[in-house]
Amino acid sequence: MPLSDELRDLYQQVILDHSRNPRNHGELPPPCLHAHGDNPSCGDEIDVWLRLGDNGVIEDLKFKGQGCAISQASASMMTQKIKGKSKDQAASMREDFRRIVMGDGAPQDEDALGELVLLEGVQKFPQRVKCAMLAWRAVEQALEGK
Amino acid sequence: MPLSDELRDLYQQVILDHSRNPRNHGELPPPCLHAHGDNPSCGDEIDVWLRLGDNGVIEDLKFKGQGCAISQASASMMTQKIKGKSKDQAASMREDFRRIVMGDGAPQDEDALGELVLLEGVQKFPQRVKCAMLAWRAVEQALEGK
Amino acid sequence: MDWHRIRSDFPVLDQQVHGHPLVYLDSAASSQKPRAVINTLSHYYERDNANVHRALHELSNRATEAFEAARKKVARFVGAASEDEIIFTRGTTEGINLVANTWGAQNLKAGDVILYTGMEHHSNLVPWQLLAQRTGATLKHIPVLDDGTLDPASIDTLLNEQVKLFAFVHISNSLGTINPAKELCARAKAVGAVTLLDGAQSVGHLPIDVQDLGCDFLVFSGHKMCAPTGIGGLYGRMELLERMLPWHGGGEMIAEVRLDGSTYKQPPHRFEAGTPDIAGVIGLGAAIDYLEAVGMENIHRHDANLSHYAVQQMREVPDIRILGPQSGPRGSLVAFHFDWAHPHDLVEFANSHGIAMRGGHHCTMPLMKRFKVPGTTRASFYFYNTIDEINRLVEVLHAARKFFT
Amino acid sequence: MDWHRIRSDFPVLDQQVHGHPLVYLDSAASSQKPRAVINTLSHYYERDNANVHRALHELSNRATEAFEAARKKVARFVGAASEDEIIFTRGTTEGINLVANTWGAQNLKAGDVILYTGMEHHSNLVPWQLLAQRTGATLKHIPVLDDGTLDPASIDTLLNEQVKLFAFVHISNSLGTINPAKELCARAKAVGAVTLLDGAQSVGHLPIDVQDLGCDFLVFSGHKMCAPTGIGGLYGRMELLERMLPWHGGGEMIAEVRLDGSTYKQPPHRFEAGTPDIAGVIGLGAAIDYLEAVGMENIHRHDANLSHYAVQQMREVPDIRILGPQSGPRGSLVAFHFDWAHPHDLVEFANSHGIAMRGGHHCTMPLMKRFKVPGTTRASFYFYNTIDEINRLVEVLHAARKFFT
Ligand SMILES: Cc1ncc(COP(=O)(O)O)c(C=O)c1O
Ligand SMILES: Cc1ncc(COP(=O)(O)O)c(C=O)c1O
Repeated sequence: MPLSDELRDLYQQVILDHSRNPRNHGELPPPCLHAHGDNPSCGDEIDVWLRLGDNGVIEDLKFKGQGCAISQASASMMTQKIKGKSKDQAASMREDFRRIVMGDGAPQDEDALGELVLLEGVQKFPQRVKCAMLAWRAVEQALEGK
Repeated sequence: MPLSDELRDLYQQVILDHSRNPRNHGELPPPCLHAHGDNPSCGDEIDVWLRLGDNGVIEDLKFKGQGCAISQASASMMTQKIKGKSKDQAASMREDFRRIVMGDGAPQDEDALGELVLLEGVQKFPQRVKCAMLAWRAVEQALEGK
Repeated sequence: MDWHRIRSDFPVLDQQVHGHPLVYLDSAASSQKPRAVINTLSHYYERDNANVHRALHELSNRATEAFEAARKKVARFVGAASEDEIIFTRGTTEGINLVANTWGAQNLKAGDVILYTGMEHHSNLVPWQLLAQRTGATLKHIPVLDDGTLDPASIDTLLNEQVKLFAFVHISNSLGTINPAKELCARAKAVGAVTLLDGAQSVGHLPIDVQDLGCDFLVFSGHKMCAPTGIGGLYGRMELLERMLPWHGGGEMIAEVRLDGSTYKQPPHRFEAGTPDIAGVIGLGAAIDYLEAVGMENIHRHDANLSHYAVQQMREVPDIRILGPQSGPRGSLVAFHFDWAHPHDLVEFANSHGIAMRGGHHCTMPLMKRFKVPGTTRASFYFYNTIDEINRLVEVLHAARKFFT
Repeated sequence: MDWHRIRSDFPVLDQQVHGHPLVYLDSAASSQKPRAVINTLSHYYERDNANVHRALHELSNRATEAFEAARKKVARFVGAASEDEIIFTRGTTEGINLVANTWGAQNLKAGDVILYTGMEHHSNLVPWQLLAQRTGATLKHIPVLDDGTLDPASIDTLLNEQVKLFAFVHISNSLGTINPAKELCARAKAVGAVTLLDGAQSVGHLPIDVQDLGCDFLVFSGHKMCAPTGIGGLYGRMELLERMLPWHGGGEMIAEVRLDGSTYKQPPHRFEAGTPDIAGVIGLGAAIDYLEAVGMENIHRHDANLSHYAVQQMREVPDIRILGPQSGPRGSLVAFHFDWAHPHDLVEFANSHGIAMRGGHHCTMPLMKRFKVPGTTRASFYFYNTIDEINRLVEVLHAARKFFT
């Protein structure tokens, strides 16, 4: 059965692999920052735990969640990329990532996103943007209390 | 301005005359039977007062009301016709009158209705049937407690 | 403006009634619909129909997108700060009941005053009466003067710190009076009262800006502004909406449901339980597109011209008593009374000449009592009506007078 | 029956999605509409549109007549004793909320039991939860067995004299289970409980006779039975309706309004405040005409064939877990779960092959918890679906499995 290009782009092997075998899966022991995120409209849920160093650097983070391949893969890939980054760096990566999945302008530093860029297939599926952003919003909430 | 035949039939001079100068208008002093009728959907209202003789004959009746020409004329003409009639006669006149205004079969005793027959123009205006029947329903209620 | 071209957008107007061209003068009860709105409904059902939210298939995506786009249109149309302040309802009546049963039930207690006016539609009376029974709140009303305006002295004394809610009509559907909504909202705010503006006769007739008007709630009916039947809107200031408990329970308004209890979504979804009237909402969006293309300022001006002309001409009919303001601005309707004919007889007479009007109490019984009339006959206009039609109305009123007297 | 001709009555089905013919398998969420219904709406707006009741002009007479004729059709369609037992609502959700806020608020007190089941839609849970909070009534539920049926032992113990209301779904929208409504109503009656039957998935799918079923209330949604969005019905036994206080206040539901209080009309008008969804009601009537022309027995048989065939075929897909009855009668839907793909990914995959399905909790979160799934994917059928479409679905499920594992 022929598959559309859009679908292949959305579910690339790397993405499916992350969703099947999520990295940094689990909880951090307290004390740490924690936030819960959900998309009530589709039922995706995520919890992130996050330890911040004195220097404002994300020393460690883990997540647990349930939801579609996009939300879980995005979470897994994100944890790999923002570990070791500062709060500010994480914020600008979030903005760059948002631009990529929404097709809303060029990212400032595409390289920093690494394989997260593969999620740009989401552009063609506007209903899935909130899946891709779920983990990112939870991290923002944990860091900024938003 | 040309008037349609239906409209002329509905508002015949006799009918307009009864509505302008209602006969048997007013109240009877107690003791007597009384009923209030209304059409909530159009706001027509009527009160009838009615004195029944020992022989079951309607010795006297009066009414007060407000509403359209059809409801008031029907009330006025009715009071003239059922005064002196027995409960049962009044009931069969009501049924005959209903047939005439609804165009629902021939009346049993058309003559008894006299000029009430002029209200047959209502047939062409189904929304006005309840106007024509208002006073009759009130009398029924007063007599039968319905 | 080419009003004749615009009129031709309304297929229903092109018909004969009892051998006469239809003259539709009952838009205050319900407006007619332009072809654009009718076609939007057909198109939706023929191409995109599906349930909204929580689905990922193509039709559902399309339906959801059009549905939420309509919410944005409504927000812009009434000047809301955010589309999250717009709740879809069946119409004005449901909107008022929603506020009474949520904000009202939560915030009113015995002794608090609910203030309304003597010219309210039953929809803006009965829900508050039911609420007063439930909470022990007290009902008060601002009386109407002979000229159809609110009594300023009573406003001074009645609109005080005891008032928790002031609910009033923007344009009276029985008098045509345009109440000074901005001033009244400001005065209510000064005494700490929440305001609900009944916009059934103003939204779609005047440019509306809730932030400029300063009302806390605005309710309106789509069917009176070229949209389908069964759809309307409630605007609420977010600060109030977000503290309001839900009213209807069901799908779409919940965050999580357990067998023993539930948590709720944020506004507006908290107040939209169950499958909404999807086509109706999209049709409301199409109606707004249409009205904006004609131009709300143009519509307002045309409406005002018609009612001004109608009052002038109708005053020439002997024995007529026109209710409401005798000069100056009025809504696009004229209600009147004759001693020589009951409104229903007059409406029937007019109908046999192709003219559609409404006779009766217009859901404002207390106002009828106030003016000591059993009811009135009302001619109401919208931008598809013409001066010719008003001439025709006046002609028929003269003929009716001859016939009935 | 010429089902292919009937299918061609539905314009929406004749389109391509992502290069494939649309296969619409989401009718349990909302059904498609036949041309007859769409045309009825256009015709209404193009010829007859006007507000109903209390007017005497031609358009209003036509609209009122069509409106009340639709009430008669609904009454006949569900077997009500009188059309006065039919109240028009926005849909199932509003109907349940109406009963909860009128009959429920009047009749329930602390300690009374509201009984529902573990397979209810949020619409048949949340209104009772809100009511329980308000009245102090206790909520209990009949658990669901592994095969998707109600636990008979729990019915024996829970359906007792303490139960004032038993609200349950006729056909589960998540399992396909057809509950033995007649038997359950009889048992409820024996203990003095009032019954509310959620007919969202049964009305329009099965022949319904409320007098035979013996329910006190029945609620349903027009949009799931070929009617427009935004319209539905509540049947209530007159004996109960006539004792119920009004819910929404406004026009059309009152007998007399004074500035300090009001009296109310008889059912059904007492419960229909404000301008109703006139076109929606008339469209519902047209949908019933259409369904009756196809024949409710035919529809039921076709539905049953499709779901029987679907279950058979889908069982062949490895790793699939089909929820609900594994054999015997079921509603026209099949919900299933795979460990290797989240429902949303599966729905997205199917959509890219032209198939419209729904994935998620289907507004039955407690049931998802009960079956320990995050959600399911649901294919739901109506009489316009075909065996070919089910074959196509199965093909795509195989392909998805290959793709995601
Ligand atoms: C079983 C059941 N009950 C209630 C509902 C709610 O119906 P509506 O959203 O039309 O109010 C649905 C459909 O969504 C349903 O399937
Ligand atoms: C001023 C006013 N308020 C409220 C309403 C009620 O609107 P609806 O019947 O659409 O709910 C109307 C119209 O009937 C009205 O004119």
